[in-house]
Amino acid sequence: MSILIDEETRVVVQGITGRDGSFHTKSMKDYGTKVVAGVTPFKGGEYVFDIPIFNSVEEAVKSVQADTSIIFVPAKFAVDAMFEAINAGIKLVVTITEGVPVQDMIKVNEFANLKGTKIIGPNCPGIISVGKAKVGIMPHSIFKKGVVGVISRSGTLTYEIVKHISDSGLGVSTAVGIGGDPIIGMKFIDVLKGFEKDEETKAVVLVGEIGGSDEEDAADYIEKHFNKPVVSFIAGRASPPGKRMGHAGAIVQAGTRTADEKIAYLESKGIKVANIPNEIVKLLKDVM
Amino acid sequence: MSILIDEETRVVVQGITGRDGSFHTKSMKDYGTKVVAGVTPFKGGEYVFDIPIFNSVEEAVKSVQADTSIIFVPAKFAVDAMFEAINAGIKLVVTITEGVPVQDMIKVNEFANLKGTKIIGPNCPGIISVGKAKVGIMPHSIFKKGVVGVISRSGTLTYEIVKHISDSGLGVSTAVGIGGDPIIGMKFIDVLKGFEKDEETKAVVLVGEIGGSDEEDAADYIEKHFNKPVVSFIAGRASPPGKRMGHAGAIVQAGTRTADEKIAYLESKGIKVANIPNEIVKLLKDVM
Amino acid sequence: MNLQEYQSRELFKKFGIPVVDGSVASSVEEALKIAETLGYSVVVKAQVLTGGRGKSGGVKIANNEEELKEKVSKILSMEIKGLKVNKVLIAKAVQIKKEFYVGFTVDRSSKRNVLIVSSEGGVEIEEVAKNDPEKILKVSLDPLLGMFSYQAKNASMFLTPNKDVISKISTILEQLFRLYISIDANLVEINPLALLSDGSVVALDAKIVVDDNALFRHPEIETMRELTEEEKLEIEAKSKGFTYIKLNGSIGCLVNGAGLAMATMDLVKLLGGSPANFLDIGGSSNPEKVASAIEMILRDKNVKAILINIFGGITRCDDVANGLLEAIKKVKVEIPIVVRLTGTNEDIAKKILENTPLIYVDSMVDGVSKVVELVNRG
Amino acid sequence: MNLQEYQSRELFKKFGIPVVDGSVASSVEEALKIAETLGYSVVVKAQVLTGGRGKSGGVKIANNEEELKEKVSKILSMEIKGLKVNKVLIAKAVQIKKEFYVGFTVDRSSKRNVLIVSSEGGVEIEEVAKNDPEKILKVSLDPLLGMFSYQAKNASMFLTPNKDVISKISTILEQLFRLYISIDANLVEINPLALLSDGSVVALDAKIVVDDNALFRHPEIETMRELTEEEKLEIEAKSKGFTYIKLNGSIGCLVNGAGLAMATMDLVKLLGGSPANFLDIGGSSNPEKVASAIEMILRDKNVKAILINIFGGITRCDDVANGLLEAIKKVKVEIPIVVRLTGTNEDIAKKILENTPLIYVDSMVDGVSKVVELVNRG
Repeated sequence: MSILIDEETRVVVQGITGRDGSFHTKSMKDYGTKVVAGVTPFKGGEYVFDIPIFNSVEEAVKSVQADTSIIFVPAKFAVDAMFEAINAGIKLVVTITEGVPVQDMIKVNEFANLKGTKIIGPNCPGIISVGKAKVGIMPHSIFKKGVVGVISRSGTLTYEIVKHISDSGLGVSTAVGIGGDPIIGMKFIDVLKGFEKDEETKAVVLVGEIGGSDEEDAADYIEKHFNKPVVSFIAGRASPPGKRMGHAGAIVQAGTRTADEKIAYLESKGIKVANIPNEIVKLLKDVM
Repeated sequence: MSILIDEETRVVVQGITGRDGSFHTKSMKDYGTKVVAGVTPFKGGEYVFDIPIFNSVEEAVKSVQADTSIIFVPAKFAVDAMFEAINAGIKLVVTITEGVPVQDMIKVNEFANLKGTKIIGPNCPGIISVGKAKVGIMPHSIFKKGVVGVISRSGTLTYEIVKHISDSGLGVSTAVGIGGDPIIGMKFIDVLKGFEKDEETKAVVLVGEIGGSDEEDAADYIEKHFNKPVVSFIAGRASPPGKRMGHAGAIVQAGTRTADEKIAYLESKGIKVANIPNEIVKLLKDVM
Repeated sequence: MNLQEYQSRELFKKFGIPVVDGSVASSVEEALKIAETLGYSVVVKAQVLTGGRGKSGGVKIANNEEELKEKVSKILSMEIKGLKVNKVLIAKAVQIKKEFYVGFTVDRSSKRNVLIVSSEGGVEIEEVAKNDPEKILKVSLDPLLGMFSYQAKNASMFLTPNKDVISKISTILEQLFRLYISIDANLVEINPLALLSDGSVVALDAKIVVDDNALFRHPEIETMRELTEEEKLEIEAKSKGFTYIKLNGSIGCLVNGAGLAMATMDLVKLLGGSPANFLDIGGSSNPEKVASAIEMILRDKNVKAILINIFGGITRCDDVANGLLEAIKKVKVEIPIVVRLTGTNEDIAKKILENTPLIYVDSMVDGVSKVVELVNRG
Repeated sequence: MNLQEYQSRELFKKFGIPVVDGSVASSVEEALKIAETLGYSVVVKAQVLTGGRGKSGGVKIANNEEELKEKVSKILSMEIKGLKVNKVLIAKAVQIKKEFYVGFTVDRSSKRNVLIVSSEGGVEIEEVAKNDPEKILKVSLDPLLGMFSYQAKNASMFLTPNKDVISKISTILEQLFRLYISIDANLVEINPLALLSDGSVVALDAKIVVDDNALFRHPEIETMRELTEEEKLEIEAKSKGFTYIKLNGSIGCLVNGAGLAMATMDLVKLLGGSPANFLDIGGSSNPEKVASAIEMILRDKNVKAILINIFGGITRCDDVANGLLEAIKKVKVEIPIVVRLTGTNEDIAKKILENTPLIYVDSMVDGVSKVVELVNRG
């Protein structure tokens, strides 16, 4: 078992012929992911890495039963790509693209909800179910198979933390990069619900940062409903308020907590928070 | 049993202080309908016929558990009134108002669908569940309790037909005026599904007219899925094509059937169609 | 409300949809001026709200001034399907490589807007639907979110394999949908949408039907109305609170409710008469409104008798009867009027009308029989 | 992107939201001209993108020319929270009867837009939320259909019992929401929205934040940008493909990924140093981009050492190392640079950097420790 994706997941890559799209398609395929289709308008009928290209997601679903999509198209077209995937009946859409307007994501999320599609991202590294499948852009060599579930708002910071977890021997079950934007698809809580049921996952690391209150919402949820140990790292303690720190969603605004306040909140709910990324391993060993 | 409404239905009247609203509120109340609330902005706290008025539907739902709404507000505001009712959790909305724009109804219908609200109308006389409740504007004295379910796109034509059914002794179980607009909430088929399960209803009269193909869709449905006898009357045989005959939806357009063609289609599916309104009684007796 | 082609063209331009250069003219002089700026050859198109203008001789090519004079004066003196031609569109003639059909309309069954495209342009879409259904693509649009760009792109790919043309049609579809929604249309149609020999894609015709119920929020569209004589009557009736549509028979009908009004006309026809009009007097029937309605029916000199069919419902019949008496005092009526009244206090109503010229009947069938008999007896 | 008050006012006007008469001035002369047409008294408001302008002395009333000259010249020479005042808004002074707060913003938790109104206007809404939460109404808006009219009406009824004022506020809310959506805002706020003694309701302040990610479809908003010195750096960085935010410390940071960049800064601070900047070099790190980034870090004269923290991921570390070497050839660097590189071919990278001035470390903690030590040692 694993969450969101596994060996059976049938992936369609939207924007497969672009620079990033083709590069990561190869990497996903090398990892063993079943990439069954690509979509690029006007290129229907062609092939990349022996993967058939279609003009539309609908055709990809009909012809090769794609059920999961990963989106690499530029920000201007990413929203339309998500709507297309949802309407075509795709069950899980992972949007790597950065720079998607917030108002568009408000609509996409509601529409996806109504149609029963799960959205990961945008502006995220995707998902890796270690040893089974990768629908994302993470360097998979650092992911050693293990028992720790990871949920994160960022990319490289997650790799940094995952490397320590892998090196420690604990290893990772599934890692989900939910994205650094203010409005994203699945949030910490949504992914936690998956880890709760996932027998492979014995503990969870929650990698958060400044901006919004998703970490606090997750902490409330964990206190009441989540039965596996959780530890955390929160980035942004040295970031000045009122400034967006790279991620569109990473900003301390009036009415939201600073990193220190977030950390205090999490700890008040019994979640240990690491001061330094590599401390995560020690905290994990303490609670497991 | 009856369909859509009964003695337990708790009605809120949107636009209760208007001329039509207050007149028909009295009539519904006289009939025994549980009219539990009215809504007119700025008049919250007042009373009409001992019925409390609220500023919003939400308050009416919270304070007196209204579950069904009837809308009398002018066309410009009727759409907002429907959205308000749907968002407040009203389960059945009956819109009497005529003149609601089509594009608005396309949105209202989808929204109602998503939220699980049923819509009747607009531009309709409403519903009467004979002897139990009236959520509409029909002259209830002509409705004698009986076994015939009536579904109709028009008002007075229905009364004409109902009078014959009442006089014949067959009587009416529930009559539903679904409205004369091109885009309406519940259609023939949706109401038929209710009559199928209603033990009080032994036969159904379908009063249709030119415009669209709802009657044909209903005939297809009846042939395959409906197990009670159905007879029909179709208005508009003398109406020239291309002209809207009063109802916004009553128009023979390129690609839709004339009244004669509709009648032929219904009869091909085994549904007898009366030539004259009072023939309905004979046809009913033939099939029952 | 239907817009004239030249009006629809203006809306197209406003929304960035390419049309051929041209302008509307009401006289030969105006037409000559327009053609001068355009250069010959030009197309002369009768501006009337009906299909089949070409077949009726309402569309002609003029290659020079002489031809233009002749053709414009001829078309401006025509009637097409009973409609007088008051205006012609003068447009630059173009070299057509391929014709498509594109349009948006309301699909009543699915309760959604639909995009319809066809690779068979320039002919009626219903014909194509009947004969070559595989040449039509119907795309159902989301009720809340409208058309997605990928839908416009996929529909365009259905029409042609040419990437450049696809991108042009795609853009036109997005603009046309924006227009469709922003004016509350029930139909917008480009037939044909033409690929020209220079590679451009332009709308060679333009059809728009706007939702009458939504005109209150589009006053700018309301002002475009060009009324025929019949439509003037319809508008006058609306302003007085009832609905009137002129037909060609001899029996004037005054009914409450659109369904019952249609059914009354049907019965008139069934029993051998012919209805002179559709008239729905609406909910309340005060004497003044009834008088206006009777007056309008009487303007039609073909009318030989009037049938009044009121299912009073909640209204009291004695009130209606009194209203009728008052009404016929205001309007001098020299033809028979048959009255059927059902509702509360029918009996009193019957008595009120007893010693009047109004002929009282008890049922709809009786009323129709009576009025047909009166007219056929002559 | 934050708009200045005077810019937001222009958008308000365009969408029919009433504002007090007034105009923006960059000099005393301009201010005098504006005040002349308005008539005294006028309010002088510093145009800087920060809250608390009033408390900082950036908002003053002038009752005559003398006072205006004095106050404008004073405010134009001010700095408020480190921001230079270049422009002042001169607006007609008004008689306020009551102040409200109204605004639309994105609620991240519910993933919806929300309407927020408060009967407590003129103070920060977060203060009201803390002290008088019952004076705030938050209305969640439908993600697909937006705000319904009844929601605007109900929110207005929350603010006041006066029917006339309710209807005015309702209209303003509908217009403000239309503005909010049509410019892809993340926040629009009127604080205070004032009921004046003449019964009118006007926006006395205007705050708008537009979604940077949506600016590609609002070029007209993009042109309104008035950059501070710091923002100019940020924009320059963006144009070169990386994200830079200046801070006040002495350790320059160059990191790939926003989360790791923040975490690096955090660690610098934790271990006793202070970061001079946030810098996310992004996905690909070609030598040119790395050189520009180092060059930008070095423009800050407070910087005493640089820490490069790259978690290469799929990128090959030897490539990055070679890039770094090339980069420091282009930019002359006289301060220590500590480099941490993780990813494929780390070992080769280590060798490449062995005999260079770059100090190679094996981990993020080592790197931060090293750079803090170097700086603190002086």
